[in-house]
Amino acid sequence: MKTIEWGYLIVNYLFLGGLSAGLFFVSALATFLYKIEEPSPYTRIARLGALLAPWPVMIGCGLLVFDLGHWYRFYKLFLHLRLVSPMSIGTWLLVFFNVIALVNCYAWLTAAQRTELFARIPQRLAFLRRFNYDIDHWRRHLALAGLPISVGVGIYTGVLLGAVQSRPFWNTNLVAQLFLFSALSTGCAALILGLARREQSAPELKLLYGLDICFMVLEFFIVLPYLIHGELSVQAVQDSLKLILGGPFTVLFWVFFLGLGLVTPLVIEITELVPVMLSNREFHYRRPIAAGTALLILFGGFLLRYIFVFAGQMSAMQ
Amino acid sequence: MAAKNKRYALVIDSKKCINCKACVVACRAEYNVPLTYSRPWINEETRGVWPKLMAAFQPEQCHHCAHPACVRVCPTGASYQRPDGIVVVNESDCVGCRYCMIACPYDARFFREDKGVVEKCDFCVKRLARGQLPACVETCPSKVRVFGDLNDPKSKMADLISGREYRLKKPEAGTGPQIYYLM
Amino acid sequence: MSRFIRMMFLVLIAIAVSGLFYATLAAQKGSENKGRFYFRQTCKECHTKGAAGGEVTPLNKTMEQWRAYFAKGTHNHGKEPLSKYLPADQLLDASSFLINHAADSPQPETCGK
Amino acid sequence: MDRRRFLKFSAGGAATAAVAASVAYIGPFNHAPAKDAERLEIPTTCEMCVNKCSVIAVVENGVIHKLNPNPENPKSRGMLCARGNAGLQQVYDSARLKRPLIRVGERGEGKWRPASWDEAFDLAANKLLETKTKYGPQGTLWSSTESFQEVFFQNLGAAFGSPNRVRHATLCLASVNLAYSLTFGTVPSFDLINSKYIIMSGANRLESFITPDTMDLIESAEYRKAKLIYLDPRFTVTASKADEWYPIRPGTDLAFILAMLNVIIGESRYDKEFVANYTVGFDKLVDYVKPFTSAWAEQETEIPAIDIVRIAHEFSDASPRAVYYAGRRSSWYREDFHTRRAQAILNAIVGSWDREGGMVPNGKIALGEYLFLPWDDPVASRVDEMDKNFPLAAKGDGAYLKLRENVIAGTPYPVKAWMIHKQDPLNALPNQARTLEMVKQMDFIGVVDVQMSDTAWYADVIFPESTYLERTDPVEVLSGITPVVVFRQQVVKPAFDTKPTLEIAQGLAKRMGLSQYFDYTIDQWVDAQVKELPLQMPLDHLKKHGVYVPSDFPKYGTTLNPEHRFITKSGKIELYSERLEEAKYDPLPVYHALSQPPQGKFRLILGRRAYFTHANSTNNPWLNQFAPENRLWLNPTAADSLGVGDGDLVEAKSSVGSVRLKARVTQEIRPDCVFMLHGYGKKSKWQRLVADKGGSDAELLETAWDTVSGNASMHETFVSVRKV
Repeated sequence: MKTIEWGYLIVNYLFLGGLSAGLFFVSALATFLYKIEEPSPYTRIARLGALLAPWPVMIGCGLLVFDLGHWYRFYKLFLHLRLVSPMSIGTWLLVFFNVIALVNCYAWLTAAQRTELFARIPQRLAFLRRFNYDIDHWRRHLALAGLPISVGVGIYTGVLLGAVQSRPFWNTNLVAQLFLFSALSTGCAALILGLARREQSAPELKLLYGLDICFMVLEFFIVLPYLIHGELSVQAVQDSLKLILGGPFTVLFWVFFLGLGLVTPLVIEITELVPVMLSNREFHYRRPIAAGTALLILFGGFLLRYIFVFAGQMSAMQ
Repeated sequence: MAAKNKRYALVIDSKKCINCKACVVACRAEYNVPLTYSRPWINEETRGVWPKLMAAFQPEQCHHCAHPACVRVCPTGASYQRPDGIVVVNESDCVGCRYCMIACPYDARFFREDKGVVEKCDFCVKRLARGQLPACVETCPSKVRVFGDLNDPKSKMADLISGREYRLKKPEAGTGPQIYYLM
Repeated sequence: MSRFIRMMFLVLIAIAVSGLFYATLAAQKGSENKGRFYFRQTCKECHTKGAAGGEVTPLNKTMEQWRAYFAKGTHNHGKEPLSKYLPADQLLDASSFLINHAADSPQPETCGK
Repeated sequence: MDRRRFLKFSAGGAATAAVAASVAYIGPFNHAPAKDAERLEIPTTCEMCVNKCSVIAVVENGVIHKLNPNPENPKSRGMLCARGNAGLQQVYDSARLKRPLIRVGERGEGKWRPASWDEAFDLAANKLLETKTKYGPQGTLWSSTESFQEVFFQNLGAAFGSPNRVRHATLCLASVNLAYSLTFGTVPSFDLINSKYIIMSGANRLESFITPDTMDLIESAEYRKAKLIYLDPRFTVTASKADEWYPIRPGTDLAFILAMLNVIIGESRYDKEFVANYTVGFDKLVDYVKPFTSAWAEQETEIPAIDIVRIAHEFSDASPRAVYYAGRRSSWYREDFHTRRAQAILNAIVGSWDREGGMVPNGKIALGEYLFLPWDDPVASRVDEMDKNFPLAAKGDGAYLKLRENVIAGTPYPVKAWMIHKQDPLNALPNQARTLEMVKQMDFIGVVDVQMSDTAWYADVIFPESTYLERTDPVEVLSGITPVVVFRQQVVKPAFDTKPTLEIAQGLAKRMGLSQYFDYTIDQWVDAQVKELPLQMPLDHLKKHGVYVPSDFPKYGTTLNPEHRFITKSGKIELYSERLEEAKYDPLPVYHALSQPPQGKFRLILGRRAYFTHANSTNNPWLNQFAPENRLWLNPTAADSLGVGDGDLVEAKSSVGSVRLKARVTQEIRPDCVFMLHGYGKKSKWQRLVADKGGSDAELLETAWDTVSGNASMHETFVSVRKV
């Protein structure tokens, strides 16, 4: 009995998981680049990324749990570690990632924010206030520890699908890479969105544009071989690609994901950044364009998950 | 019960299948499966233009693969393979993530909303323990299904597999299916 | 007048005779249904496989042979009268059972019986 | 629905009672593995169709968990079909009858009130006695369909003094039975497992009805390489498995057989020794078949002449391991009897009689009998005037359609009360409108059944029978080349307030002063039946094994000595029948070309799928799912001409009625025929899965019967089809 088992909950989870991974990754990068003493553009990127990183993935995990047969059985996932099961690995990855992301988030709080946070703790739980430590100096270590895990989470969402032999649409390592770079670019996008609020984020955005362009170019050059390789692969894979080459997902894939979600923002960012770099003029950005671009990227990232989750389940060996 | 060096499998002689559905109902009775699902099912195919017609019926169920994808992807080990090759689901460990259903090349698994777990053919392990044949095998009027131990050279199954041509379904999925369809 | 009476008389006789005739006819047909019971109850005592009399079923004789048998009305190769075993009315029933199920009797088979 | 849950809320008491009860009842004879005491395996006999397969009921905590086949039965072997497996739904489906019901609304309105058994018995008994005083005992009609306890119902009617007892035969195999009886003096079985060449006309044995014959046929066709020639206007499962399938023009099978006779006799390919020793009338046959050339037959049947000749050759070459299968099939046409006779004659002249792979007279097992002095014969003659209309047919069965017409007409005398035992005339008889008229003119209708059939829906009082898993039945012989004795023993206590037929008969008998014919228990009856079996403890054996298998079968050639007397007029196999001649019928099979459907009309042909037994298991949830509604099969060419697409709602209309159902446009049927499954478009709302779903063929079929046997002819109806 052929059925679509994984739906919007999973789509959203894959998207949010990737988003967090991206946020953490970029923030970690920034953390290495800035110097403790002088305030620099990187600080704000690192801080914003660190503060945002934990939440999407935690919501995603919530969705994941509610997608289970009985949500309260989720704990059984933690009674086993099965290295052959992507989902089992993923579960543990997510645990570590969540912990580090949270701690890292805390580490990036300013003293003022910390005091305010602990002030909120009700009297009954006063003892918690003892934990009001300053762990700013952990930031680099946390970034170092978290970086591989965030990459892992980013890749894992793709591996989860790619590891299924019986769904030709998924069953290629390219899916993992694709999801990773899509994740990273959505992370960037989220930060661009966050920083574009302020007038004077030019240096940050310059950096983020740069990163984002790299990610999206890579993403683009994974989509391409994915299609070419698929067409050169066995019949089952070719058939499965028909889903986006004339099948129900064609428009969604070409127009909305590839067109609006990837190429358009890529082009915009290049036209915004490249001239500046060539003639080292001062970088100016237009907030609406920056925000719009970011939104397109997020939209594209979501669509990518949507298309792969549904089309993948429809594909089958003949 | 799962004795060593046993390897249970199923031979299906589709030519004899008359699509009578006895297997489907027998299984429903044995496991009280809700009407919306079925562990075994029969693929029907009719072709041709009057009066040149053909019809073929092919029973199918879990293939109890040698390298079951469902077992590999299961995050909790609820899906596991017994030493005798039978792939079973331990309901108490199943969290209902349905990853196994997506991984199964044969769509032989289904999700029971009422129980919140995934279910499938288990070759009637309870009946085997009692020395009975699986319900579908026992009840079949035209004896399409032959159940047995691949490692037993004296079994009827051995005769059929060594004596007749057979094919496996979707071997390219790499799961090593163990239902042998006689040609 | 007397002629008329004579005629009436003849008519009456005719009616009486025919009545008698029909009566005998009616008497000829007993109840198969009951006959079967008497046959099983009485005759089958000895007339079964291995028993003294040897097996007897309606199929042993044709309708004609059975009619003749009962007309003769003797048992055990003429040694004794049939009436020794069955009173007249029961004998009649038994005979109609045996005749109607004789070897050449029309008795089509039916479903599920 | 979930059996266990269902029991919890609707029969919790019964269930728990059943634990104790069934254990106590069956205890000594259970041969379940000792490990868990709550699990019993009780051998019994299936009743989902008439075939009497042996099953083992697995009972856990007084609830039937599963029905398994009983391999000890050499006929059904390890086989249980879909129906057999779905049997426990008869017990646990909430749609079953649970207590006596008395009608409160109008007939067919479906308004009922639960009643006590006493109330129901009193009501029925009074009505029957009223009818008796008004119209005499012949004013009551007793109709029933084959089942192990049918005998008690029939006896009640007989004891009541009514000559009008009608069985299902004339809706079933009457024409076959009569044709073979008049030819061989008996109805033989076909040794399919050993046959080398099998010809079937429409007897769709791989799809319509799963019995030992089905198992044998698939085995010999697929493994023993027997050749299967299949004639059917529809592409059925059997057609798909046959070596050769001919979509013969409906109603021309006799032409095909006559041409085969022509070839086989003309080329003297028949078994001369056999014909000489065992048959009469061959000389007459020789001259008679001369005109029926294969060329002529091709015109009639649309089967190429060369194929007819070849098949005749192959058939005679393969004989005596060659049979023209008589079929499990109701009759199709007014001349059906002659078609069956021709089959019998064809089989006879090639000597396929009482030899391996041929026709073999059924083995006999003598059962004992509970003896009691029976009732007086009924005074009146039958209302269907069998002697006048069907002098050669089996009197006891009656002729259902003729009977219906006479009852409606009130000739020769009125019949005003109708007792019905597990039969659904409303769906079983052609022309439902007429059957409803018959229903209307009845003063009283009582129904014994396990479910609310359409007929029950129109009854005045309903007696709910305990299902076959809840009662012990008389012992029966599953006849055949290898006959076996089968026993149906109670598996669980009745889940509801139901009774077996014997107790229902007793309840009525008591109130009608007929108790002397019913003063025994089922156990006494069974004891009397089995005491003559060559076993130490026959009853214990049957309770433990469910079957008794005599060692001395199969026997071949018991009739093959020239002294042997066949139960026919001449004592020989009657190719030419004097009896038919005396009764003013054609003594040899005469072919009358059928009228073919006029332009724009189609011949309605019927058939079965083995999920369903006639009209009465389409409401079984486990079976219904395989065909939730019936559709009208239309060949694409026909469909195009009508502008009908697959799945469109269409109206099929005959001279007697019309039904609406979805069309199934398919290559699998002749362009001049339409087909629909039986048992849908029910009137009874309690048949919730099929009530007003699809259409009932009974509403379309026109009244027609076989001239010799009185068997209903099911393929004599033309219908027009239009999109709605």
